Amino acid sequence: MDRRRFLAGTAAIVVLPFGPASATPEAMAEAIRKVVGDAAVTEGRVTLDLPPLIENGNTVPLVVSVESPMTVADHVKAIHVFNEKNPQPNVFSARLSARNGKATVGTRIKLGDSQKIVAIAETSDGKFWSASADVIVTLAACLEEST
Amino acid sequence: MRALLAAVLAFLAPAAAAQQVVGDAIPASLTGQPGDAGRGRAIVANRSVGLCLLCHSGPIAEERFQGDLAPTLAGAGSRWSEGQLRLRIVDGARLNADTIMPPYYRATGLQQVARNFEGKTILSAAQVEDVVAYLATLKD
Amino acid sequence: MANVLVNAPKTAKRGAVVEIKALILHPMETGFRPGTMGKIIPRNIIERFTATWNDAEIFSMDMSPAISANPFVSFFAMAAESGTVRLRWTGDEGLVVEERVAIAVE
Amino acid sequence: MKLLRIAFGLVIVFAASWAAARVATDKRRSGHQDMGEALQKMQDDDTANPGMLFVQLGGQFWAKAAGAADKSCADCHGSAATSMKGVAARYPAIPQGAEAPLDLEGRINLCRTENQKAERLPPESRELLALEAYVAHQSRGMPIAPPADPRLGAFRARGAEIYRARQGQLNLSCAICHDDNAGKKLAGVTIPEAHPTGYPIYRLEWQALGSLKRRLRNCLVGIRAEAYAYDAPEYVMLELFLMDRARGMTLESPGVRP
Repeated sequence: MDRRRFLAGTAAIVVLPFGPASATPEAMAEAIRKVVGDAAVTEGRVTLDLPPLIENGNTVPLVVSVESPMTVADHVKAIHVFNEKNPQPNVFSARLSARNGKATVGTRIKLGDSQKIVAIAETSDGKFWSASADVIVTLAACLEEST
Repeated sequence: MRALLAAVLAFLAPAAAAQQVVGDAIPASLTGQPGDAGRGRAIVANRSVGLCLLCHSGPIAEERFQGDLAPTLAGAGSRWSEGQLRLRIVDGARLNADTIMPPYYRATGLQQVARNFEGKTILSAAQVEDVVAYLATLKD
Repeated sequence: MANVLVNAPKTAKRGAVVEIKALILHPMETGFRPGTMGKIIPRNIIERFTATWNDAEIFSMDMSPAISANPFVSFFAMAAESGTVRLRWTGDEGLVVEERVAIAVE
Repeated sequence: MKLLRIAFGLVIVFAASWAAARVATDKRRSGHQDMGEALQKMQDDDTANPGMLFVQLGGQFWAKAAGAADKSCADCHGSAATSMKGVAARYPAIPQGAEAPLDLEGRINLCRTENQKAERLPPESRELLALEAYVAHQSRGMPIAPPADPRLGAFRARGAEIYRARQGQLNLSCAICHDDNAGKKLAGVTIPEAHPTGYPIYRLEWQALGSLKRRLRNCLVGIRAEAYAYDAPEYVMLELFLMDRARGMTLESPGVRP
């Protein structure tokens, strides 16, 4: 919370994409368990493309790609993204099929602070694959008052 | 003439005795009391109270992204006496008219000040003393 | 005035994999943020984005408040046959926005 | 006719090489160059630049009739692609019959009250920003080219004075940060040179499009200065100075900035 206060001291409440509530690494682990159940999650096949350092946490571009032939017999069924410090651990869940041809999804996310992001892909054989990345969010300096 | 006198008096009044400048220093505490270095560290680290780390870096490891517009605060206590630090914080312009250091304990002679800060100093006398006490501990 | 920007190729070779990108004007208010006077601004987000190709669903995304304002989504689709790609955003405050683009498959 | 075309072609060639030579020695940096690759890409790709949502919206407003005159912008100006090309690159300017300069949004509002017989659009309103973005977008890629109007000189000089004047409780001037310390880090942020090359900008901090005026107000609040009223002439004078300072730099509207 202190991290993103601003020069004039009046904007702390408006700057943060989120309020003081916060997810934790445990909450993220719990959210992941809800998606994967008892299945093992193997690191690999997933690429999580995020800038390592971003000037503003409000809009962080993110692309998840999964190595897969994307055929009816062998494809990615879902891509889930989680974070450990925003108020809620879930970022998004995308459903895919062989119709996508390519298992790549892009969007932009909010990060209240520097933190770890985890992407998990579920393949059509019921297996789970993952990748994670750490993002550093630069502290803002001159921001505006609440308007 | 009377208005001018009044203005001068108003300027000197709040801490006239305490702000006695001797050479390049204000030797006496603004409050008559020594400051608290622990509280001073917290003020320096706070980006909306002390604002120091926006421009300076300093040995405050937990605060990432420190500024580089001004010299590091590390070693400030070796380079300057408490009195010298005090004058530089109170109103660095008295030593160098071109300084970018904001005047932390001067509320006059400023232009276009936001209404909610009008007539107020950036730090209180006690806060200045706390910061002086903290910076004095930063020896090389 | 609903406002979306969709980018998809007008034509594609049969079997080609094409990228579809979509932007929509929306605040994605998290429901965690105090506004003026410290009162929490009520949540107003897009909860779901779906894409169909000739009415068959080809992609969907469940969104959380962690998706940025004016959401951007990009995904790929196999151009199997000519038709209409329909993109649909639904969410809080009864939001339903639809946009269609035609892709001719040669 | 053919001769004219050749002459015109030569002028273009000379202008281009002159511009290229100038760019080679020009050390000025747009805020675009100070951004990370991810944000540069966000601005450069029209299908990813959120500012383009507002450009599109502006195009809809451009064609929509408004006011007692029941006229749209297009009714008088036709296609913005031709009639508005270069306009944003030369504003602020003094409109015909007026005495004082107006910024682009002031000019749009003048058109509303004079020609459309409509209400002024409020500052920072979606419709005003969208129209401004739409008009500014027609000049994208063009060099900033303030007009030679000698009447602007005094206003510009006043803008320069404001730019260099210390203000606020922190007693800082625009010039202290954006001239003397540009490129250095204020907290974690690289201080830009403050060239208004991309306005209106989609600022990630705002999660919305905003005007140069809004950005100038941010700076004033940052140094704890009282921001001028929204309709104050100070903003136009500052913009006149800043646009002259950025003369020749490429207009990027709608820019993306952190």
